[in-house]
Amino acid sequence: MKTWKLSTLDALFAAIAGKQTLYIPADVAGQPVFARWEPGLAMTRALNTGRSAKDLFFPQVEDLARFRVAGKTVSVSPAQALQEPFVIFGVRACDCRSFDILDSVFLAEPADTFYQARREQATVVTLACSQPEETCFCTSLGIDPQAPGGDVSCWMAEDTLYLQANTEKGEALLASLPRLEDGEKPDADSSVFDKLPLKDLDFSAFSGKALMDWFNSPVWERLSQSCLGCGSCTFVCPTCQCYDVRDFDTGHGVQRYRCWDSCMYSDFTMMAHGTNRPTQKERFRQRFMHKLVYHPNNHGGQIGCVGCGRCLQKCPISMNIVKVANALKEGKA
Amino acid sequence: MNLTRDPLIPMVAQVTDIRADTPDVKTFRVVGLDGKKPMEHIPGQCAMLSMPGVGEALFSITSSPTNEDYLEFSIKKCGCVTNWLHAIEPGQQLTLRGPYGNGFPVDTDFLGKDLLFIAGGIGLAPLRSVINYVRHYRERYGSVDIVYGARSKEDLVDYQEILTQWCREDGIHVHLTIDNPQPDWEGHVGFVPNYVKELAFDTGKTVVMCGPPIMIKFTLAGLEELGFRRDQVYTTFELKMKCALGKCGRCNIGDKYVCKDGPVFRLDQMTQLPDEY
Amino acid sequence: MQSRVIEKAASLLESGACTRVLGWKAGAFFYDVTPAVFTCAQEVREQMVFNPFCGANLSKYLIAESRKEGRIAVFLKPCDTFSFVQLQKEHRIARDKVWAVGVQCRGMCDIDSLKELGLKGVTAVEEAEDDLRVTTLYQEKTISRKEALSPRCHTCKSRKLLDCDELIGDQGQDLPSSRFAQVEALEAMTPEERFAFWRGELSKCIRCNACRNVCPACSCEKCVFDNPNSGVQNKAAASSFEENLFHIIRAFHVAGRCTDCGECTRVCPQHIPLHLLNRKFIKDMNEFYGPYQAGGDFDAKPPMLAFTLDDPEASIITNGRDGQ
Amino acid sequence: MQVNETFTPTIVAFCCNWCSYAGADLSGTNRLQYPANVKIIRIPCSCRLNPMFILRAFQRGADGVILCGCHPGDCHYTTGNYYARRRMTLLFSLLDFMGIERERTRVEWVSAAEGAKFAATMNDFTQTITRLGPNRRLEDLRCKVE
Repeated sequence: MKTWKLSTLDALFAAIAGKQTLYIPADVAGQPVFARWEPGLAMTRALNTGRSAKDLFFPQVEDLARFRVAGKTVSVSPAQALQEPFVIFGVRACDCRSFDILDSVFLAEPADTFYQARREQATVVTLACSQPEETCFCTSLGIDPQAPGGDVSCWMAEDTLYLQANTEKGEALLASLPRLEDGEKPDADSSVFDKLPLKDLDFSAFSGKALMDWFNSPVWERLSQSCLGCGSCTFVCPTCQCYDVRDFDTGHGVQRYRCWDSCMYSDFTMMAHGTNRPTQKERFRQRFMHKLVYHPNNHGGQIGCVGCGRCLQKCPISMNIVKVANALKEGKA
Repeated sequence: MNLTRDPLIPMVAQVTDIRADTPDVKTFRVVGLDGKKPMEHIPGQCAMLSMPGVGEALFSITSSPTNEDYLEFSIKKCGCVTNWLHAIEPGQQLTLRGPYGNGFPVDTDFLGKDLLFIAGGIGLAPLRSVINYVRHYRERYGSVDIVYGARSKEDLVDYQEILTQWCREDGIHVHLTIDNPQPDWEGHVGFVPNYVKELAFDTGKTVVMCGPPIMIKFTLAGLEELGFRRDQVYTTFELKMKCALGKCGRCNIGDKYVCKDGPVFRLDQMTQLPDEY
Repeated sequence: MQSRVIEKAASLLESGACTRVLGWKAGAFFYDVTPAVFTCAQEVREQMVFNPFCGANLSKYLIAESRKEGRIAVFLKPCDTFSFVQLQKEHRIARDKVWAVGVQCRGMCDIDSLKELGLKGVTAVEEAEDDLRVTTLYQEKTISRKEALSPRCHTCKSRKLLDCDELIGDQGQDLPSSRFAQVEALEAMTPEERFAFWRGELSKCIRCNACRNVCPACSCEKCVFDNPNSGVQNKAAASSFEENLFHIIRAFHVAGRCTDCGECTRVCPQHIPLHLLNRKFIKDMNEFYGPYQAGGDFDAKPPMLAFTLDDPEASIITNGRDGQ
Repeated sequence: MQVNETFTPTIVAFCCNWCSYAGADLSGTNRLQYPANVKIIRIPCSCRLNPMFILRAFQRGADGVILCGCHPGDCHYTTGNYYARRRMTLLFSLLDFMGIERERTRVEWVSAAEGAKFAATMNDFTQTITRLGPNRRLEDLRCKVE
């Protein structure tokens, strides 16, 4: 295990950024977000970013290809996948787990090469939590916020940053940094995690029962009735991966891009003859069935949620996966 | 690092021939820019056709894999992309990617079986690929019955091919029906589900069905009345898709993605899935 | 207040005066209350809450709810009643299907205001007169209710309860408000500063559409931004232009109908002060065409549906700069 | 402010069919000069101008947008231009509030008989926009030709 003085954290960032692009969680226009580090940019004091770390692997908007159309002919020039290595510092354990969930979708055959390239170029440096928010429930999904994983795990204690490489990529990053000293981190106090109000959520029930029982639960009607049908929960969610592919006519060609989409939107499944999820109830059910039942069914029981608590904080009407999971298990809303 | 072309990036292809089948269905013949067939496929698989700036949409490949020169797509005019397709002329280039989906089990489960094809309207498009494949390898399969219905005689897709080829082959029984009586129509009049019941097929047959959801629902009920089991019935679905790779997240019926796990499903699989289609 | 609201709701259901009640349902925490429709009195007594965090404006739900069978009772705070009246003016709510209970308001609290005060991990809040006793994972602290107010409540324009069938608390009155101060401060900046301010704010937008979907004035059956034939259907903020376009048009489409309830800013997950765009329109309309409060009454003609022969020309726009 | 000698702005002029569109014709038949980079879009009435059109024009490369309609009181449809006047006043005020140069947008009332006024207005507006420089604050980088 290596150490670095927290008082000179800026110098550590400068050393990393001297070799490759570095992203850290910082306040930009008052909002904590993963931002490209430049001299003077300080880490946010917020526990986590408002938007999740998925932005760096699956950006909200991304060009896929450009087309030229002339008369009856069409030509394609594909966009280039990212080829520059980068480091993302300060990822919390929940967001780090979300990469596994995104991987299981995007890296499944046939792999998404844009996503894959970013994953291969990235070195993920995680940061252990010591002061969780009340909305945190990663522990009930089997995540240890004090052992966050990634290529390098970091802990902050007193005036020291402790770094532990977990992978070859992590070793290489640490080896490239000057003045790292050896040290052992002190045992962290984990008592606050025992006080978390949502720590005892149990998601195991969802893989134990038939899909149709959950689907036909009477609670959906009531749970979805106040849903506004906005996309806040899906866009701040670190595991939501649905996207749309759209064309933009620039006037001198056509740009095909993909952008985040939300299953909460009325046009998500709209076809020429109509939609198969006509009301908010079906759309709402799709989102939570996907997280709690469909995704685990298709990916070895892996729940599509990491307990980051963003949807608890951001939903305009305070409806969220915790309320849904509890209501489903109780069978009443 | 992996620098292969992303599966979302299409190739350019060319439409060489356009045939008007019915007032709102045209069949498009598509080849690669080298003039050859752009891809190999299994009957029932689909491909993404797109015109940059207009949109991209998924279509069943109508031609049989045994056709070595081109792909065909029978397409009904109903939305953005299809409206555009219906307005183009031969020689137009467009983009193509695929093939996608599982296709029908023509080389496994169907082998040696008596096949009953049931189609309604444009639902014949995905079945035509299977029917022509079966006709090509006639000795591998048992008897073939085809029940095909449309709103009117003019709406019967591939009517000429049906009359001049399918109807004339031994061991293939074609049963056509239209919804309402018409002066120049001497065949059966009535909806497909009722016609299937009237024909009272032998319950040993394997059923391959495609058509509007309402037809599928009623025909299935009729078949069950006749004594067919759900695991004898195959159908093919289509829902809104953007990627066709199982990633964009919208074409699922329960935990199954139509693009990746379908579009062909055996109906006993559907009993454990929601009715969201 | 909570007990009076719950009793009223339960008795309306028990007497059969209403078949449903639109109110708030308790969540895991004191502050995460969800708007909900209750159908039986027992449910109301068990689950309904009315606390200082019930900030959501329930008026918009009445568009759909008042189209259903039976009468629905709804609890409206003063600023919600402005939306209620405005929606009736637009013929969006069937008034006879609604039993409106006005609830007087001292300003609503917001969890984000607590976080601004540096309170992390808030697990419980207890209301005690003008104080809130806050329990967090790390400490217990008593703060004044005023500190916890939602920013919009600091510049409350009116505590008048409009068009209610009955009241809990007094009728209330208009308040002297400094709600245009922030707009004026921006007007006083140079165009370059204003541009930088808005670029900074709007570049945070993730196009989740929460501002649009929560807005009681955004009641179109199909929004222009959802129309694939409009040419502006963009699900993501694909460029800085798209960000600007969306927010300009969103604000413009509700100009003269926006009651300034502030829901857009409350729900923004990125904390963009969206209400400032709407408020700028309100301020301009007041200055150019005479004072008008959307939803303030049933008679006044909305400025965007009216004109006078001697309306000022666009050259009137000075935005704080002295006579250009 | 940046003065660029070589910069030729693109101006989009939305002209009411019943007045300024004819006014543009008249200025042509009278051989009055106005810059060729003024692109005229005919609309049936000044109140047909959806604010979205103005923003879209900027997106697609306009450096200035001007609306020409009938003089107040002269609307072919009686009142259209009165509504347009309110809408444009508010919209332009908001654009200004967001830091988009106030001079980039303009409303001018030009009748069918005012060919000279049309030409003068366009000359003046073009000069103003040339002085302002290219539209940067409401541009869409995707639409720039590389």
